[in-house]
Amino acid sequence: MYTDKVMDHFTNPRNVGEIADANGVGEVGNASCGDIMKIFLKVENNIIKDVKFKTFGCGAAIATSSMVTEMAIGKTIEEALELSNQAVAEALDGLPAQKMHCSNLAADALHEAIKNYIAKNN
Amino acid sequence: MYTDKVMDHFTNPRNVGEIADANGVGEVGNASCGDIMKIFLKVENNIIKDVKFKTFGCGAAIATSSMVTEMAIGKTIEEALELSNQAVAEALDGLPAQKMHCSNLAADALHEAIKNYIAKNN
Amino acid sequence: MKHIYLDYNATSPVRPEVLEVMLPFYKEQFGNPSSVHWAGRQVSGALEKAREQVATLINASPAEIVFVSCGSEGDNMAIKGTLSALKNRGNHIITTSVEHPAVLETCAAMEKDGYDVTYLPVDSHGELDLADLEKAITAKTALISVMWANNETGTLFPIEEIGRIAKKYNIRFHTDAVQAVGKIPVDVQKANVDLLVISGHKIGAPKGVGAIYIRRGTRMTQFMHGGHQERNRRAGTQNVAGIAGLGKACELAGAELDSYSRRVRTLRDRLEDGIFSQVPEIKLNGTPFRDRRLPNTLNVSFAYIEGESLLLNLDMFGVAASSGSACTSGSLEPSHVMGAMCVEVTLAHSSTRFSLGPETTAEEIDRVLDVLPATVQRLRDMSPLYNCGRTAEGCETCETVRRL
Amino acid sequence: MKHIYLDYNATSPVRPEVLEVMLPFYKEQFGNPSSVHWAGRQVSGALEKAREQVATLINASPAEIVFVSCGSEGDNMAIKGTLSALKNRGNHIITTSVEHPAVLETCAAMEKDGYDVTYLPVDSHGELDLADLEKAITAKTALISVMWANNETGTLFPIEEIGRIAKKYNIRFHTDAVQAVGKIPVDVQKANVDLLVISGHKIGAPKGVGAIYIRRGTRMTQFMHGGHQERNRRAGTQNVAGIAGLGKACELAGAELDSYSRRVRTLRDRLEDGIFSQVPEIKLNGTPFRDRRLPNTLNVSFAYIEGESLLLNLDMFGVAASSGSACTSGSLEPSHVMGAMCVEVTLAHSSTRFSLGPETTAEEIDRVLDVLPATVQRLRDMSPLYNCGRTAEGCETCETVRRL
Ligand SMILES: Cc1ncc(COP(=O)(O)O)c(C=O)c1O
Ligand SMILES: Cc1ncc(COP(=O)(O)O)c(C=O)c1O
Repeated sequence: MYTDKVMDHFTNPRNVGEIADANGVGEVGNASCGDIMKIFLKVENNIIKDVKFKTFGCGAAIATSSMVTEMAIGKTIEEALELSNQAVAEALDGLPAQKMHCSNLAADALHEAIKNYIAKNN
Repeated sequence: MYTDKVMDHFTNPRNVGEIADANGVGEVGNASCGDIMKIFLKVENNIIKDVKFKTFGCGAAIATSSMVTEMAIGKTIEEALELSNQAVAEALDGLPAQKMHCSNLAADALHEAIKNYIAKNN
Repeated sequence: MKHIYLDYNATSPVRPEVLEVMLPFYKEQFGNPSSVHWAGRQVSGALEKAREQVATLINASPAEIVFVSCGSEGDNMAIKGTLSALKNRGNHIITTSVEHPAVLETCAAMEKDGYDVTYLPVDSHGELDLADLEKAITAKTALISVMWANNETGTLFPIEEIGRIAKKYNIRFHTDAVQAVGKIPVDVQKANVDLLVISGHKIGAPKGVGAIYIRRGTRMTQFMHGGHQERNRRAGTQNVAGIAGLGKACELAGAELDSYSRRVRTLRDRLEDGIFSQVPEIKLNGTPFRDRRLPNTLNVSFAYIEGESLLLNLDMFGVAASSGSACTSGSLEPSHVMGAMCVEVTLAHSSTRFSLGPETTAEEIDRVLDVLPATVQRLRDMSPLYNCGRTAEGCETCETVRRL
Repeated sequence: MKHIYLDYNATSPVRPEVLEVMLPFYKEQFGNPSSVHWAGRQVSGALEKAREQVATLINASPAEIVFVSCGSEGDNMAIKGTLSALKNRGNHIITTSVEHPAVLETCAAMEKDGYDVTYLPVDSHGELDLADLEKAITAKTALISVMWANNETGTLFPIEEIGRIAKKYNIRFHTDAVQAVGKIPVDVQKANVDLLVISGHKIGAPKGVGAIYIRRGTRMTQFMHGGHQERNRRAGTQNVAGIAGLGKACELAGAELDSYSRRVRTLRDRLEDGIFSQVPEIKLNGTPFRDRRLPNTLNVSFAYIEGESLLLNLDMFGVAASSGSACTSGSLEPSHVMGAMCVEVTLAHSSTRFSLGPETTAEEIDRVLDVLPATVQRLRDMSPLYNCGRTAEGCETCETVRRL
């Protein structure tokens, strides 16, 4: 069902956890769908220095969360805002069709976190 | 499907043929059902001295024809008229349910032949 | 005694290559394909492989193949699923009078539910007049259902032409291809069919598995309701081993189609020619044009004798064939296919089908030709219909029987 | 890695004794049971033997058993066949809200056709209130359909009492006994059921075969139209090998029922007690009264984590279980069974079913108890719902989640 890359990120998720002094936090999804993703950011000089996530959800939800943190780190917030759910899925060599809809929200969570950072810092 | 006795009578039917100087002949069945049985009798002093049959029909039709000739031979015509299709089936250790209806007419053919004998000789 | 199996249209043995493919799914790979864990993952690939193998044989895409439990289920699903989905389109079905009961009885059930069914006649060869088909079409025709090859006679229907007509009038077209697939080339694109049914056990796969081709975009009401299997098109845990076997059987059939059909046709012709040269007073049932018949099928009526008794006599020599006699059909009437071809009723009762398969040999055919003439004669000598001009009673009593 | 299969309610491996019984029907004994010749005769006895074996297990007569292709087909046939035959009796069905989709989706299809369906509620243990059932009965009620045992929770329904109620009101009673047969005693006479459905692959027979018990004299419209197989009750060439396997599996289940249920119950209790003593913040789904639950089934929700991710983590240790999470159900909603029991939605997503089988060992259970607590903790540490009182954002964002 899942690609090797998905299984790799699912079994060894990168950047799990919280950032105590995060300056941006975003959350998407809801419990009734069975997927909640929360992203914590540490932005310095417009650059994402650190990202962490916490996710309640299926294998795809956890793998996309992990992947989006890897993709975001080191990017400017403008670059990070360009990252799409589709790009995350592609970086994982694809997701099963039925997962594209509701478990592929990690980029949305990242964008929420960035918006939260912008709102707090303006 | 068929009992050993049916198969025995079907594969080695007794008394097949015609009697050139038969004094009673009976036929039952019709082609559209796929069963026609014809019985030839030689009656002497009210006793069935010889019986022969010709049958167009399935395994059950041939076996019951053969069996009825064996059962009839040596009987008085009154005794032979008591022979029922059911008794023939039982003598064969039974017939498949779907054969009881249309292939189990040999006793009827015998009765027709006896009636024909009676009609001719009265 | 050596067994000679000439009843491949009834069913076929599972091919050893097919059984080999099936066995792991009864052992280590026993998972439910819907499961997410190792046991499910071990088998879900097998379904997709089989889907591809079936699709390839009939020139379809894998996503257009749905696995079912038998040919009959496929026919029920095609007809009921179409009529229910196209309720607003119309309530008229066109089929033929020589379909398999899986189609005919389903149509009869639809009639009880208020549908109109046209049962197209066939000629004495069992062939269809396409003009009849076109005349039967009305604005309310929702479905045309015509078999690809008749199971009793092997007569082929002009599926490509029917497909063209169906397309012209924009009517959905279903074909019961249970007897055609694996025996002759079947191409759903060329034939423009929307629905096509396959049964595993006719082509070396096991009993209890079949497939239906559903052209992409074809709207169907579900026949088997329940879980999400087969992309919501057929509920029920899939028969994984059977499906894998069906896939393999289709792969083999595709690879061997040319050699199979040449070989089996040669043997069938040898049998046909042999019987016709050695046994008098017989009648061929189905089309005499051998190119318009399945290469493996021969149906003959032996006048004056009844089919079941002939079968049982042949059986004593180990020869397995089948008959259109009432006695073997489970009803009181002889075969409806013989009836539709206007075969006289005693001849219908005596109709005998020999259907050959990939394992049939020339020795087997010659053995049949050895035993058949005497067997027929033995039964004729027992028959009140034979030579009845010379019986004591004369022929008056046989009035229901017309002669050849 | 050693595989630990705890998903017997999803499917079971074919038992070696069953496979042994099946194999000849893929090889020499390949005939069609409807054929009159040697090939047919070789197999028709096998069908009757299997019919007897199945009948014996549930205290029925062989003539009351009809073979079908799966449990779903049995449920479709029972419901559609009854409603169509009893059209004049009424248009109302009573069922429960926790049935398998094979029943629920069939009922939903009937609703589209104008039937009224009452879906009885269950309490938080998944149990039925018989007063609700009696209240739901109307003069138009044609069918009561209640499963014997729930597949997700193992909760048993009071089938004998329901049978008495059905009898009192003279209403036909169908039970989906797919999860009950072979696991607990099932007696169609005691329970007064008219229709009962069995699926082979849940009890060590292969996928693709099932049976329906039809009480003598029960009028049914055919579901699968076509040939005369199964005494005109189910068309389609019979899956001889599968049927023979189902018969053998029923025979084995009958012989081993006592020892099986004692053994599996001990192991299930060991798992249940172990999990509850080692993992905090969990919830049992289904009835806590273990005598009112299948002896092999345990369903637990692990708060804060989603079911599929738990399954996949267990899978890494070779442990196969299943979940009521949306992600494994093929839909966007978590299990309707959890919903009907008013299980809070995140807990429904985290519901996890362990279902044991005859091959399950104490070592396997202990291994699961070894790996489960840490696996749950690992996922909880990853979950934004866990300990969220201490997260940066606080709990306001989790308002859809109610705690245990
Ligand atoms: C209670 C219940 N009913 C019906 C079914 C359907 O059985 P099958 O998959 O054989 O169609 C199942 C199994 O999935 C079940 O657990
Ligand atoms: C033409 C045709 N259609 C349908 C069927 C039904 O197939 P099955 O027995 O697999 O249901 C058969 C075989 O009996 C057949 O010959």
